[in-house]
Amino acid sequence: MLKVEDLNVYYGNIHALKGVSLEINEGEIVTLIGANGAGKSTLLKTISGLLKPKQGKIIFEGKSITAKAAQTIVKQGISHVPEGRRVFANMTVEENLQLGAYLRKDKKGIKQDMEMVYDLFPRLLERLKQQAGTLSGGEQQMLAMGRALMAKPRLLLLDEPSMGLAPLLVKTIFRIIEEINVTGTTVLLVEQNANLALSIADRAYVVETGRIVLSGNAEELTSSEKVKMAYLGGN
Amino acid sequence: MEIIQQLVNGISLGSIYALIALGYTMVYGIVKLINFAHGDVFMVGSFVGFYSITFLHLSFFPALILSMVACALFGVLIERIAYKPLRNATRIAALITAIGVSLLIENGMIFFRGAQLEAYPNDILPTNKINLLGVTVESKSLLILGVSVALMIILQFVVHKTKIGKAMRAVSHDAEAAKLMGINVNNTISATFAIGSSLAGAAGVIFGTYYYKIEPLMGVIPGLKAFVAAVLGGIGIIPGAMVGGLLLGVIESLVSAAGGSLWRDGVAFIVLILILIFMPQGIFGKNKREKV
Amino acid sequence: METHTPLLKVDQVGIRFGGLKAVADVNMKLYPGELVGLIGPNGAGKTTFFNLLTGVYVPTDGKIFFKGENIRKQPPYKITKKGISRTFQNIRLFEELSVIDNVKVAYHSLAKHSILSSILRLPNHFSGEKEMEEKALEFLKLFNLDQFRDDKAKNLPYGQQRRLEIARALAANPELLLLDEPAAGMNPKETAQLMDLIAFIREKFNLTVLLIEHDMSLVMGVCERIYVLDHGQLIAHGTPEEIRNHPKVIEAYLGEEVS
Amino acid sequence: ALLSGCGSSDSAGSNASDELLIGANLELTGGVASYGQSIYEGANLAFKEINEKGINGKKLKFVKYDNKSTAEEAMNGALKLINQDKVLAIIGSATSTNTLAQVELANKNKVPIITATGTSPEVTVTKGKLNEYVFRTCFIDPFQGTVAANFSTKNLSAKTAAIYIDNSSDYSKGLAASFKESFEANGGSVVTEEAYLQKDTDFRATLTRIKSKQPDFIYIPGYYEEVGLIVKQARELGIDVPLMGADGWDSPKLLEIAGADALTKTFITNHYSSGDPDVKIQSFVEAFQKEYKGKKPDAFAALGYDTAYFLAEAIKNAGEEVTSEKIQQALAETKNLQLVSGTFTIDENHNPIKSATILRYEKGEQVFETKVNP
Amino acid sequence: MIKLKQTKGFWLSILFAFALFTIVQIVISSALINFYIVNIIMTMGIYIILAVSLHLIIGITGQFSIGHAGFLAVGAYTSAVFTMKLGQPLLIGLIAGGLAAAIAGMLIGIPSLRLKGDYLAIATLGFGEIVRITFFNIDYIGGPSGMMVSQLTTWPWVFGCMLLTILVIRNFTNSTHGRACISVREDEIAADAMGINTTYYKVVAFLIGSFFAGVGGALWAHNFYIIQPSQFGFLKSFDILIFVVLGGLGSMSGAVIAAILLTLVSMLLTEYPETRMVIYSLILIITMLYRPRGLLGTKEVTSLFTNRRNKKGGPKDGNTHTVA
Ligand SMILES: Nc1ncnc2c1ncn2[C@@H]1O[C@H](COP(=O)(O)OP(=O)(O)OP(=O)(O)O)[C@@H](O)[C@H]1O
Ligand SMILES: Nc1ncnc2c1ncn2[C@@H]1O[C@H](COP(=O)(O)OP(=O)(O)OP(=O)(O)O)[C@@H](O)[C@H]1O
Ligand SMILES: CC(C)C[C@H](N)C(=O)O
Ligand SMILES: [Mg+2]
Ligand SMILES: [Mg+2]
Repeated sequence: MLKVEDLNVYYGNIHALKGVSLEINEGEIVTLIGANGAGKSTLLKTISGLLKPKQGKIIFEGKSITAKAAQTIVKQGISHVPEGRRVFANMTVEENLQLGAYLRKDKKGIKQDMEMVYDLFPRLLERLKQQAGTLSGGEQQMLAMGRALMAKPRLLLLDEPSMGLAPLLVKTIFRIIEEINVTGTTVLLVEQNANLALSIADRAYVVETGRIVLSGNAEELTSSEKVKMAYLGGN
Repeated sequence: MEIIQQLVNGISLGSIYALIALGYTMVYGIVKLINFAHGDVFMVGSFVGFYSITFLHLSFFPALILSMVACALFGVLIERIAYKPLRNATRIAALITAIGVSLLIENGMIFFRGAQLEAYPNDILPTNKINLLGVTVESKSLLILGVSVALMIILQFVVHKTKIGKAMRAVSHDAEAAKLMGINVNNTISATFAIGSSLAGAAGVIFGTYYYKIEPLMGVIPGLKAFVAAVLGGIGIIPGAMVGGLLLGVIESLVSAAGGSLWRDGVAFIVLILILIFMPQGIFGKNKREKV
Repeated sequence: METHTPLLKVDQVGIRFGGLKAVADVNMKLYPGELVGLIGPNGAGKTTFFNLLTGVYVPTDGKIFFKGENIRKQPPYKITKKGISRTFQNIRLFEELSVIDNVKVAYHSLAKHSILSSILRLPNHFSGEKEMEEKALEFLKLFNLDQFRDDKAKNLPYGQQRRLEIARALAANPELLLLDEPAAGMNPKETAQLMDLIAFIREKFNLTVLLIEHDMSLVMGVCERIYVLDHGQLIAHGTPEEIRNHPKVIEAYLGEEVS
Repeated sequence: ALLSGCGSSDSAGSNASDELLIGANLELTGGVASYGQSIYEGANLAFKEINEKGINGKKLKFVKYDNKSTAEEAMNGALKLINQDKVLAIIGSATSTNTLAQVELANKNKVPIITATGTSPEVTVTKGKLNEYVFRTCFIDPFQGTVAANFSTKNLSAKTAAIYIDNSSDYSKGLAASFKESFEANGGSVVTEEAYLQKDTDFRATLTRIKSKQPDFIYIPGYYEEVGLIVKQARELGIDVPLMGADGWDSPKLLEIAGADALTKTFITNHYSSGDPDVKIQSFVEAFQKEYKGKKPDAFAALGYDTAYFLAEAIKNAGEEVTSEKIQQALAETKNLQLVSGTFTIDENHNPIKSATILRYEKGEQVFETKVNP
Repeated sequence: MIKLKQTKGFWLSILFAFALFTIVQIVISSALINFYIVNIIMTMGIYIILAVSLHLIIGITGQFSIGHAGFLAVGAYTSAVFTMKLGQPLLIGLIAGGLAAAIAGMLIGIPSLRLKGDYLAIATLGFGEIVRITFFNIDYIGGPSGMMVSQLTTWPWVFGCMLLTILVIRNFTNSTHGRACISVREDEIAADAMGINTTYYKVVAFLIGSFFAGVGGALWAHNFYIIQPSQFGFLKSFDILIFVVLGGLGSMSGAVIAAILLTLVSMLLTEYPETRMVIYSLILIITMLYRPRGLLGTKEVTSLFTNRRNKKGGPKDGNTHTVA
């Protein structure tokens, strides 16, 4: 479904991604793990068009989306939930969701998807008229995900959805990720909480200083000594 | 009676401040840039209106529309050339560029047509005086107030109820996240400048018909006053600009009415500073404490 | 432990933002040398509570005693000088300053040379600056940050920035250190390293530590006592074991199957 | 670059060549540009005529500097003209304030400055002390103000007056003072004195205040840019008493701004009238119109023209070896020189003694009303 | 070692300064250049004083003040009153001008304790205008038409004040007090939490900055024969602001260089009055577009010559610590 080949990305003269290649198949949950500053967020941003690669190709469903503008990529069916939630704080929950469907014209479909989002996140329905900035961290994360779903993506990019969330919320969020996936959305998930990420993922890639150093199916990696040492802590 | 007359004077003056302030506040609200060139766009608008009335023999409303369109294009041009490359630079760099653009427009205008003033024809609008219990209200004053209020309502509607308005607000809060919604950030910002600048254009033409005299540096003081008005009302807030403008106009009139015309601007700035000290976000601004 | 006088005593403290009671009627006692956790759902008021302790916000009600003195209404810099120092949930370094200068800023209150002697470059300016430089460098070595001494803080990798923030907070010479989610954005391995670091500094500097964290492995692993906030109110308080099994905490925060 | 910039004009006094450098430091742009441009046009015409014959075999060369209607720039201009261009004399700025800014430079460097139109007495005599190197071609304000006061009491039978002053201008303040003195001496009373500042655009509030005092007459000694707006706004507010001003009103821009209707029942004191049948005046008007495509010379053009001749005469009398000092002497000694705006005899305060003209606006045209001798 | 290095640099710069002074003085007294040029050189010096003083407030302490012309005006008028009305010598005028401006600086420092960013900017701009309007209305000093002031400013005065300004502000900046100011600029809340009395340092920065602006104003007044309130409008504040930003916010040598360059540009352009301001504004815009962080960024000129301590262990590629 998504194919990334030999991607090189720079911030000024900082070489953040050094020849990254990966692949995601329809219906999968794929996770990227790696230390702080490894380049995970950079990769997601490049896929969603926020950053332009210096070199390399990104192919989505057979079509090249390399260096396309972010809004065209959204249209193609990729939604990105950025690190740190980034909800529009001075707008209501409802307006945030409407913005998610910014490019869509099918009023009926939008309405249906709205209902679908409310089903997934009943909390949001309760808070429809509340300013997004006043939501708790977990609620904001739900909103960010709901908003991304409003674009009706076939591929959802999630950047550290558990960051700063209480354990209870982390669980809820991960449950929802699985639900979303079951309803037919492919997911690329970036997580620091590697244990948890691997527990719901089909496959995983390990990123270190801008390179993919390891990949494989989730169970394999969970039991890999190297990964345990580096990312999963002592336990 | 005199006091009512003075209020009427103040409201007319204030409506013009408000009209300029609306554009100021709009641009600031979305891109957080103090667009010092806004007053000069107002000046350009005034000249476009003047030329379309004297050379193209247009009447008031067509001239107004023409000037609004011209200013919209001009505003977009300025944004694309001078501000867009600096979108990721520091705020102060953008501010200095805005000052540069302001100087360029003023002096470019002087370069091309000279510094001499021009006077709007006296008969563009019928000057009817309405006498109410000794208070003279010119029909023009009513028109100005009407146009300002109407434009404010339209603007408020556009920003809060339309799709492009939502896009603007989204961009203002987080441009990158807005991109992820499929919003074309560049176009949205251009639209903001187009709308803001067209308001300045409208203000320019109205100013010309009300005060007659126009010249290349005419935008400096009203631009500054309008900015003050926008800050008074809470910068970025559309009704705030309106209220701030009217308030400033009325304050100035009352100070002059009390015989303090030489202190008029001084009092305006003192009010500004006092309001900022006691309501740091302006009258309508929400007091946002920085969340730590 | 209950025998000594508490280092920090928080008495019915609360703050309101408009209609919202972000923190309400909180009582807390911290004794010298303790390592205490503060947990609770997002938006419970934990960070706000830190802001109250450090004077960033002035409590609308209640009293805060530090070493027996009521510090409510004191400005933050005075509170810091009295011995409470903190890190921030979102890292707040002096980005354009070098790593060593970040630490020197925290030493500022120890400076013996006045503005005038700096301007006139009197001998005591040089000796004062030299002393600060030496102290700061010593500190950086302790945190393994000396290799970065002249780099701008913003150019450090994220993990090192967190470290630097802790180092900077310690340079202000606190008796009570407040850490706000120090492990946020760290993977389990890094979190484990952080736990060691916290234990180490507590020993070394003879500190009392209050720690906000969502990572239960960290909180349960190092804290001796834990307070739980929800909707601005304390809902529980006890040892890690007690908290883990506290029904209210499970309901509001931990969720059913606690690992 | 700094040092090379000055090497070029090192030939001091420039009497080495057969060109005599004369500076012009004028309001060519900015708030009162109309004055400076008129003076320049007048002087330029005179220079052309003078250079046809030459002065003692030499020609005059004009170095012009635009002071943008500000005192700061006027000072800079004098500094540059004197030190860098090394001119022999300067035709100073149009307004009193801008000329005053150059007074100390003129005295210190001993380079004469002649203002064509700076009417404030302070220009030549500052704080009771004569400025040796400063001269003027026009009458002074105490005279102008008195003429206006007498006219308003006698011809307009005004008993009460309001004065509306441009507080940024020494000229306006001086005129107001002398008007008030004479008006009160004539038995009238000044009901209110109000003030504005240059660049103001909204005068309605103050005019409303003046209106409520119900004066018979309003004296507005300002410059055309603001006066145009004041007259217009006063009429719009329903103030229909006679309005009067001084030479500062004389600009075609006044009519454009205020419009012909608003200008009915307004009067000014001025230096001359292009409608005056005097032959000297008419031949000047003709020459001017020929040079400038039919444009009518206003009073400032006439004074600019006269200033150039005044200066040329002094240069001629200064002899072969012209220096700034000699020109100064010759200027001070000028007697009975017949020029367009009158006969020049320079008094001990460096002022010529001249008559004033009163003009009335009718359908936008200036109409000659009377001439008043000192 | 640091001390040694610093003192060495110190003596070097003193030597350089002395040389500069003497050369210019010789050129002036041997009449190689005329007074117009001398005046421009002095203007340049005054602008340097103004730029450096604003640099302390904006560049170092991060207080976005755009009312600097207000301090300039206070200094100019106060000193002119002392010399012209009270018959005091220039030195007294300079000191009085500086002190009066410093008091004004305290006053404006106070609202700055509550306001931030653009709001502070507009408040300071308003303050500058209030100062101007106040002078407009004081007849004792000539009201709007201003005050004649004798030309007393000479190159040694300008140079001395300039050197003093640079030394004081440099010494202040390169000390724990300067670092405290920078920490306020970088993050006020964190500075507070590190025990920095942010209020105090903001006021100190305003105080020192406005003192020197006042001294600059005093020199200004005695260099231009006439002072009028209209000279001190917000456009003058912008001019000074432009020096500071164009040079590179936070770089003192940048501010100095920008002041010199822009005065030169402005002088050279007087030959082309019609296009002067057009070119000036274009230069401004183009510089900002191509160097948005100013000519020098935050660096100082000296750092271009001296090799900073060797750059080993730069963090750019250094994620090595995380993964074994
Ligand atoms: N805007 C930027 N400018 C310069 N460098 C950047 C920028 N954003 C990221 N980097 C650098 O690029 C590298 C990769 O960063 P990235 O944010 O992709 O890491 P990450 O794996 O997402 O880490 P984290 O777990 O902290 O989110 C890091 O070295 C980082 O310092
Ligand atoms: N300055 C402020 N103005 C208004 N509301 C505030 C302010 N600061 C905090 N709040 C509100 O107070 C509540 C508590 O916030 P706080 O940041 O203390 O939560 P927290 O427990 O630290 O949460 P998290 O775990 O997500 O960091 C929230 O609802 C927040 O929106
Ligand atoms: C040009 C004139 C109107 C100037 C006026 N007489 C003055 O002295 O300022
Ligand atoms: Mg990331
Ligand atoms: Mg928190």
